[in-house]
Amino acid sequence: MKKINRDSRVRKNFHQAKWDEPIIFELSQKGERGILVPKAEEDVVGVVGDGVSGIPDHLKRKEHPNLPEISQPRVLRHYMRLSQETLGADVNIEIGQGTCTVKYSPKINEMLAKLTDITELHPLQDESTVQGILEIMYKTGVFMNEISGMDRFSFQSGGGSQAVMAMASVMRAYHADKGESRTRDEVITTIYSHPSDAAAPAVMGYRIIYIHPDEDGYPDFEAFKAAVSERTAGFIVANPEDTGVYNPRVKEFTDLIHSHGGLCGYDQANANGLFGVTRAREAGFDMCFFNLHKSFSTPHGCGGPAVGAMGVTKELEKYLPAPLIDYDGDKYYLNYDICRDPFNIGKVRMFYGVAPVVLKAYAWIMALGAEGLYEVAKVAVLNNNYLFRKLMEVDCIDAPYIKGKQRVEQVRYTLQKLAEDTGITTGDVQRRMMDFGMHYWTSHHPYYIPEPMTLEPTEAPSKEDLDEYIETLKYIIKEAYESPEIIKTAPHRSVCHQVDERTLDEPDEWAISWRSYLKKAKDKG
Amino acid sequence: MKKINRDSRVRKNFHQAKWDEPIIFELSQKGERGILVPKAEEDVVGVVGDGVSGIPDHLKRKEHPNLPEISQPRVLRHYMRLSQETLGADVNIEIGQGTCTVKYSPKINEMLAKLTDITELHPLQDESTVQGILEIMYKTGVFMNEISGMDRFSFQSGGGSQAVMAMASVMRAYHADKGESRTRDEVITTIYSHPSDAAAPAVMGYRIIYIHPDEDGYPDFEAFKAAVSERTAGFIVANPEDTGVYNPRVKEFTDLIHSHGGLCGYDQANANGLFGVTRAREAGFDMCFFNLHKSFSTPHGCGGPAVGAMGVTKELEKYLPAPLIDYDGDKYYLNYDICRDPFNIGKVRMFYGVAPVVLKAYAWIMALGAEGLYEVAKVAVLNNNYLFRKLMEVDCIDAPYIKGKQRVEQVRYTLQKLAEDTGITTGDVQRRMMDFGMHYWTSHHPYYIPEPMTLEPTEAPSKEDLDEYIETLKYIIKEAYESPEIIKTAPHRSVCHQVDERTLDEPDEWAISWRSYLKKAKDKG
Amino acid sequence: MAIKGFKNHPYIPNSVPEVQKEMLKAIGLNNLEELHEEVPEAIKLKDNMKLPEAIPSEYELRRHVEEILKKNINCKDNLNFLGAGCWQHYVPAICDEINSRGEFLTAYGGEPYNDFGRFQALFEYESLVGELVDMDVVNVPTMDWGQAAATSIRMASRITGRKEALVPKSMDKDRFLIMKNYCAPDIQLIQVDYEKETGQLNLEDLKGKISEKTAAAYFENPSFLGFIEENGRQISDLAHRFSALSVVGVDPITLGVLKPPSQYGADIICGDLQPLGIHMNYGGGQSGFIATRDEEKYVMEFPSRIFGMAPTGVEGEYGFGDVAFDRTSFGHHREHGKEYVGTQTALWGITAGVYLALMGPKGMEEIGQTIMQKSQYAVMRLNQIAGVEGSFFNSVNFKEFVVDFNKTGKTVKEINKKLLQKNIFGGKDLSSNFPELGQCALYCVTEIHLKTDIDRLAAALEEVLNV
Amino acid sequence: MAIKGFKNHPYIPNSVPEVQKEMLKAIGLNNLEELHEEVPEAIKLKDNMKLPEAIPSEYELRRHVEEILKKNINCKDNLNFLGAGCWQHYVPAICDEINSRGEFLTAYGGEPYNDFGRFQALFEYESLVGELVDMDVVNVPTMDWGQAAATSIRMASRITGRKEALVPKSMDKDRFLIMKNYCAPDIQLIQVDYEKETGQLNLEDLKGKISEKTAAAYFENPSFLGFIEENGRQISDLAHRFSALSVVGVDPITLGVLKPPSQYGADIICGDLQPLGIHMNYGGGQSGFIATRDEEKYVMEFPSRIFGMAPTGVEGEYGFGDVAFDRTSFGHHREHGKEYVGTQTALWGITAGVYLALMGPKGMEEIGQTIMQKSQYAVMRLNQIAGVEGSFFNSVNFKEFVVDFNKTGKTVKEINKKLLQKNIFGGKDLSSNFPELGQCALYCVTEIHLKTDIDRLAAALEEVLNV
Ligand SMILES: Cc1ncc(COP(=O)(O)O)c(C=O)c1O
Ligand SMILES: Cc1ncc(COP(=O)(O)O)c(C=O)c1O
Repeated sequence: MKKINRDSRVRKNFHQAKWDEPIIFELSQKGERGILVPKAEEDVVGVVGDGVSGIPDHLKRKEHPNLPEISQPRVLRHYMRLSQETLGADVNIEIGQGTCTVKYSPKINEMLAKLTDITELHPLQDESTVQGILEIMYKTGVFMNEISGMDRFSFQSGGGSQAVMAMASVMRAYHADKGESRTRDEVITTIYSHPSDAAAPAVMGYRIIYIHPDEDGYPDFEAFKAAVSERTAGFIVANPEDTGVYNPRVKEFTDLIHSHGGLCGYDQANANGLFGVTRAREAGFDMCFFNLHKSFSTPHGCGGPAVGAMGVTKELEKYLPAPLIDYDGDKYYLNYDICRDPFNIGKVRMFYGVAPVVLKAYAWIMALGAEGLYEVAKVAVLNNNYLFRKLMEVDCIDAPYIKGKQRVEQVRYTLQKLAEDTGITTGDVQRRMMDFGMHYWTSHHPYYIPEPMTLEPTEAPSKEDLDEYIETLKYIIKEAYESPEIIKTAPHRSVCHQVDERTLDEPDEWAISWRSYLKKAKDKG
Repeated sequence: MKKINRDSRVRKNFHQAKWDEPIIFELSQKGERGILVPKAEEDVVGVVGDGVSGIPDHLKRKEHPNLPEISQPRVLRHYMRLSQETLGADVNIEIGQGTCTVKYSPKINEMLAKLTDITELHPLQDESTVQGILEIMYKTGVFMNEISGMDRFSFQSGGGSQAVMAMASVMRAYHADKGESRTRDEVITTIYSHPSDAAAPAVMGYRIIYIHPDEDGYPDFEAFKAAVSERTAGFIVANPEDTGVYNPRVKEFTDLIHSHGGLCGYDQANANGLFGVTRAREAGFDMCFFNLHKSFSTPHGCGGPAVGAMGVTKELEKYLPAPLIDYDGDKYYLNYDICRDPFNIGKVRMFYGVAPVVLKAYAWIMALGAEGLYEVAKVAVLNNNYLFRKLMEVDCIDAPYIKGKQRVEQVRYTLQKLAEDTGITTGDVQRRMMDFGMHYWTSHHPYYIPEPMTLEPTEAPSKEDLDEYIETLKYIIKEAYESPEIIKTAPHRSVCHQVDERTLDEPDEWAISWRSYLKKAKDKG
Repeated sequence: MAIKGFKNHPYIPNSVPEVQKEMLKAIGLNNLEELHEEVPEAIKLKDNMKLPEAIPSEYELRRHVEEILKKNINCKDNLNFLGAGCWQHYVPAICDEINSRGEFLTAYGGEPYNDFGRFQALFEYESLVGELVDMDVVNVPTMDWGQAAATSIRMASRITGRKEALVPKSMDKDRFLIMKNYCAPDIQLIQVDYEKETGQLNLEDLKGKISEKTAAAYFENPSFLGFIEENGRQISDLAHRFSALSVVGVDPITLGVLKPPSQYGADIICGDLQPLGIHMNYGGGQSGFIATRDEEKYVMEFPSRIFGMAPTGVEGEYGFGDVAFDRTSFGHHREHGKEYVGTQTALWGITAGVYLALMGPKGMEEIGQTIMQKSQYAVMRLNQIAGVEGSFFNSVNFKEFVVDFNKTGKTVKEINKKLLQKNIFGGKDLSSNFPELGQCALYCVTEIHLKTDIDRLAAALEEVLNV
Repeated sequence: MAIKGFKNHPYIPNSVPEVQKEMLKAIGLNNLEELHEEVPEAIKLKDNMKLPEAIPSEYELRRHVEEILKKNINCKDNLNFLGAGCWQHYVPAICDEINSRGEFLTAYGGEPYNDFGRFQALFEYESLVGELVDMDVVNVPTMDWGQAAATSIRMASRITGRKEALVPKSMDKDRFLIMKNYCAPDIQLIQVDYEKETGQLNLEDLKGKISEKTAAAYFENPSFLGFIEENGRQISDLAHRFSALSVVGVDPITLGVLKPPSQYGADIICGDLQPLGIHMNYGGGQSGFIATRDEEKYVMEFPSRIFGMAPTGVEGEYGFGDVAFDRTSFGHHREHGKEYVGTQTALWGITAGVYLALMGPKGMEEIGQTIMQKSQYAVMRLNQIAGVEGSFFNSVNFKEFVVDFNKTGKTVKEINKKLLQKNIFGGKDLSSNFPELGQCALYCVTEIHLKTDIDRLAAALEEVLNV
């Protein structure tokens, strides 16, 4: 048998599973059942009757909800197929969802989180019956303290954005405690911090002041100085920002805020490249949060469940949402003491946060230890800069700001030249990347960097993976110059072709549910 | 938004996931690790040293086995991708693997079989510690007795073919016990029984005599009469056979065998359409087996692990492989009494069979009860005959033998006319069906029925599923007349295109392992 | 350097030193330390962090974690009657199967071209919950009921331009605290009292507090205390009379037998998906949903992502995408969009969709009925115990009910402690959050409780109470 | 009719009566009974079978089964030292993840065009095991070691045209019984004695029994009794001198540290895959493999399916298929093919492939070393107990070893009973199958045993033996 030639790294023969599944309602067949539910025992029925006649007549549901009726194998088949049509991190080279820190989620951690001893715990069980999970949460908190330099962590926030919101709530409480809640109504952030760093504080009533970057891409210190005042409640910022640029003067920023009585909150969703290298405390922050579902490897679950682990200094502890988890030397317990503080912020999420996510993060940290976390940071940054250097060799790819220096964790590139040369936009490239089984993310809106492309490899891909990604990008760029039509009309090997997005913004056209689609389609038809 | 038109049932836009994965060895990167293993504790090393220096030098492995070195995420990604490239029953309409009884395997049963209380049981544990699994196995045996009319079951065989082999072993033991092992050296079967019904007894030393069908497709009774003699050790037959034809005179066959001193073994791999309708006992059999991985819903696992549950009458019990599972009114135990019989066949598989498979079958039976099993049989046969009638309306599809009567469980069709009209063979159709995400099985060799197509819907598909399968077949047949090239060159939407099968039969060319491929590819230059 | 890395780690492909050298060379660096040159020395760590030794072998790691978790005792091996915002329902195997599928589990924010299945599954979840609540619009889930309710009120506030919301005094205190924090500083939550006898919202008090300043009248059905709120129509009408919105929090598992709030005047419906096929997870299974009519004024106020269907360039193909994306904080307007959005609980949304697809209309009706029968049986059975009132309030209960221990002479705390010794988790002690009820506990009975379980509880209580 | 069906069952889509009516009409029948008109009345059942009432709700079914299974106590919650053909090794999470993937779990006999992934995964498993045993050909797995050994001997018999095989007397009795039944009636198995002191195959006895009639000399490494068989080369040479084949059974987990039998003369290697990532499953995890050189005379004698790689019509594409399919009983020759083939244990083959891919060369070496260190420690530690000999035989052990209790005055049965009270499963009692050893037990120590576990065993034994 002759050797089968497979030189190219570019996965030109890729095709995503495409099942062309109907919408689940279309699978309905009257009379089919997906699962049978327990019936009350005869003895029980004998005593209480049908159970529903007590419902006041005007509250009885008279017509069944219009749910589909589908047998069990068909429900399973449907969702199995949809899962194959989803490009999870388990199946692709996750480099293209820059700023999302999508990395490897070890399967062992999933297995642990599926144990009955966590899935079947009720949050209100007596403390004596939940010592195991409390121990995990307590210890993970202690790890977080060490990793960040903060003094106390809360896992209540169900994501990074909610953690930002919680940081803003703490700011509000802190200033109220100081009697300055009315005067301090501004929060400063930067344009390359995450939109939630602006939006969440705004919900909490703050006016947002953006700092723009200087020429090198660092937050402009002069502008910052001008912005800080007695109106400043605080500063919430990512570092590195989404550009991958690390602000080396960060301590000067936090010092300045402090000197004006404000608080500093560190958005550490991008902490992956900094583990064991530097911390929130040394950089002068009063608060920070980590996304356990990002840097700490717990899977993203299509967008949660997740945990934004928020840490604060001792001084701010009393504002944290209750309860905290404590250890009295003998047993772990839920500490509600802080509730008594009149300025405590209350709660941000029911109970104590998403416990299985904390468990997975615990297991991940234990599998790595301090040396492993440091390795994570080093390799994440190595991967990022390897990608960076290789891509910068491509003529039409550029990355604004500091040149010749390393970027931490991610880089926001620009394909402006490509667009100028060929008319192929970053959005076009995005679609085309799917034809090779890859994610590709542009950037948050608005596009401060034109035709942006944001890549964040993390420590998860191998050099081979990076090279595949790079070669694929180059391949597409070559296409852009030679046969742009194929990109303009992409994707070709995905589940669906280009979507007519116009309808999604038209109230008369959009179809948010199957029933609404049917109504509107009828109206049209 | 306008209605999106999706009239056709034919899944013309299907494409299987195609990842174009390298062979696992190609993923190797020196130094990468997939998992770390426990090391002996320092104290242990202190006492015993490196542990391996005791190995005689000539037995020490000097060079590492040439296994690939791959990080954990990459191993996972590889196998996740391969799984997507596999058309399991969970993701497709399983009609086309006729005679395999591929049906729905309930997920609840998988979850039960994954419980530590079964996965982490050692087969040699003290009986007092395994009362649960013994109870399951015992009770499942009792169910099998009721379903078949036999008196005692053994779950030791790891599949149907091994159960045939075990039946042949029992025949041998029985005749040896009667002092007739030398004179009885023939086993009779039929051409439409499974090849293993011939091959396994042949391994046990029997000469095989085939009965061919009469005009109606029933095993020819006259030929049978001529075949039965004092040389007959036994008769092993499926009923219905792979044609779906049920032999209504089966009792006359078994009576005749008995009158000549032979034994009758019922291959009940096709029992699905007969549950609660008729049984091995009433049909006069001395032995039978069920495939738990087929009729009893346990998943096929790419071809096992599985269980061929073999049942025998009281008289033959003592020949069964030991141990049997018994209940003394207080506890369940492994009964080795039969071992003492000098003619006992010994063992066919280690320990007691694949316990998790028995557990899944138990759960399946309990979810259905007698009424459910009867419904399974009725619906399986209803589905089969619905398919049968609809396909017989197609001009170029025929099914030899009895007309106008029902077929049980499956039908072997012929596409001979299609081949004559268009040159499209059943093998061509097979490949083309994959372009619509479907299995399609021709038949075992040799093709007694020309251009065969064997379909067995079981109770698992819905009417809608059957209609999709039918319409897809019709669509391909239409293509055969209109554009046969597309079929000849199929598949087009599978992971790979037509394989050059020639190399697989050439000792100089075949590549049974990666290393052997590399050697041969090098030899070729 | 004092700081060491962990080489050749299975999770980190490029932790192989030789590969690192090669890559460093490619980017013109000499060593890994140079990668962080931008971080000033002053704020750099000088030593490895103080974390426990790594447990690198998967076996030992597993054993380590399992040994900790074994210190828990769970609701499966024990008999649980706790509810109060997190409920023990049966989770069909397929729900777990689907949400464990690696593709769903590890997907995140891809485009519809990457994550088509994620978009379709979430669109279907929206549609299924839409049918359950009889509304046309449902969001990609938010954090939990509390967050959903808070956002519903913020939406109402934006729609009406008003800054007050009425909420029931009988609601869960923690949920109230979430809403309060989220609505601060600008929206004021005003509590409305309940009827002493029935627990129903006190309509007189409501009338006294509702006004032209009211953005929303928020109530729950069933109420936190378990009974069916019967005056939904009156409350909604009253709200509408003041041009306020009617916002109703609902437990979706009731909706096979109970009318959806949309049918008694609700403008916005919110609630928790956890009962629909999601394990309790020590409180990690919560997932909030919000539903409205398909009217621009509502849709444009959602902060959440909302997935919609759309045509593609190919006839017969379904496509999906974000509806009115620009209203979110991910859109061009950032903090001028609606509140904020981020990672929330999408996987639970998909799971709830799977659950509803399995259950169908019949399943939802039957489960509602079974639960009501079993909880009524429990109430009656507990009533038979001297000194115990099975239900404090004179209202129809769904799955939860307030058991009155006032006449037993024992505190709920004492009773629960004794029950625990019998491997029973008694109902939530209400004495601190509802001092007016004295020694009462909120019990929860669902389809997972067999009659024998309820009888076992009753027998245990009889023993504990010495009756 | 007295027989009733179960309508609207979730597993049976067409159990809906209305659909059935429609379908019956389409095929011209009036009722479901007519479907079985071919079955004569005389052999038809007249009543529903006598089976327990169905438990149709998934919750109750789950609870029912779990309650039965709870009567088991397992090797995870207890401390297990049983091996003897089924071994407790650590199963990496990814092995379970992959073999639980619905696509693999429920695939069966599709063509390479349908089940490409199944073909590739099994081809890779063959290739990986091939590297481990240093052979070019490995089959799609058969049932278990016993079946693999039996088939190996039948292969040898066909290749040599001879009808005798030599097997070690020290081998597992059950495995021997499998081989005996499978080789009957035509092939005779002749047992070769072992050295009393060392357990090693008695070469003198072997020489006495080997002859021109010998098809194969079969031996095992490690032996059933756990020690390393040191004379493999001599045995193979002797076999070859008589033109017989050397067939070696091997535990694959040893092969990171031990030489593969191909390197000391084996012509056919067989063994069990269960140690490679497969749970014990109460003995359901067994899976046999057979390996040979890539020579036509060997390949053509395999009864199993063998997957091979092949080119496709498209440049750069891998394809797969059955190698020399027609030699199997599925081919044209049916019973004139090689033995028979059928459903066996393919999923375990895939799993073993995943395991080896994860472990790599280093992992296999390390695990071999760890196991040897720990089992040696156990032998030494048990040696310290008065009256106990850690190892009966004077040979190097791998993971198993024969503990000699003869001097304790107690039977293994008594000892194991007492150990069980301490939640320890003692080694397999050898007294009935190896009466010549008196009161000895076969203990198994692997990487899952921590030092503390071994110390706990020793302490327990000390207590049990009152020393
Ligand atoms: C820098 C940064 N901050 C905040 C967030 C928001 O976190 P979440 O998505 O968990 O709400 C992200 C998410 O990608 C982020 O990258
Ligand atoms: C009728 C019949 N008999 C025997 C068998 C063999 O069973 P197994 O594949 O479990 O070896 C089959 C398998 O399809 C079959 O259909």
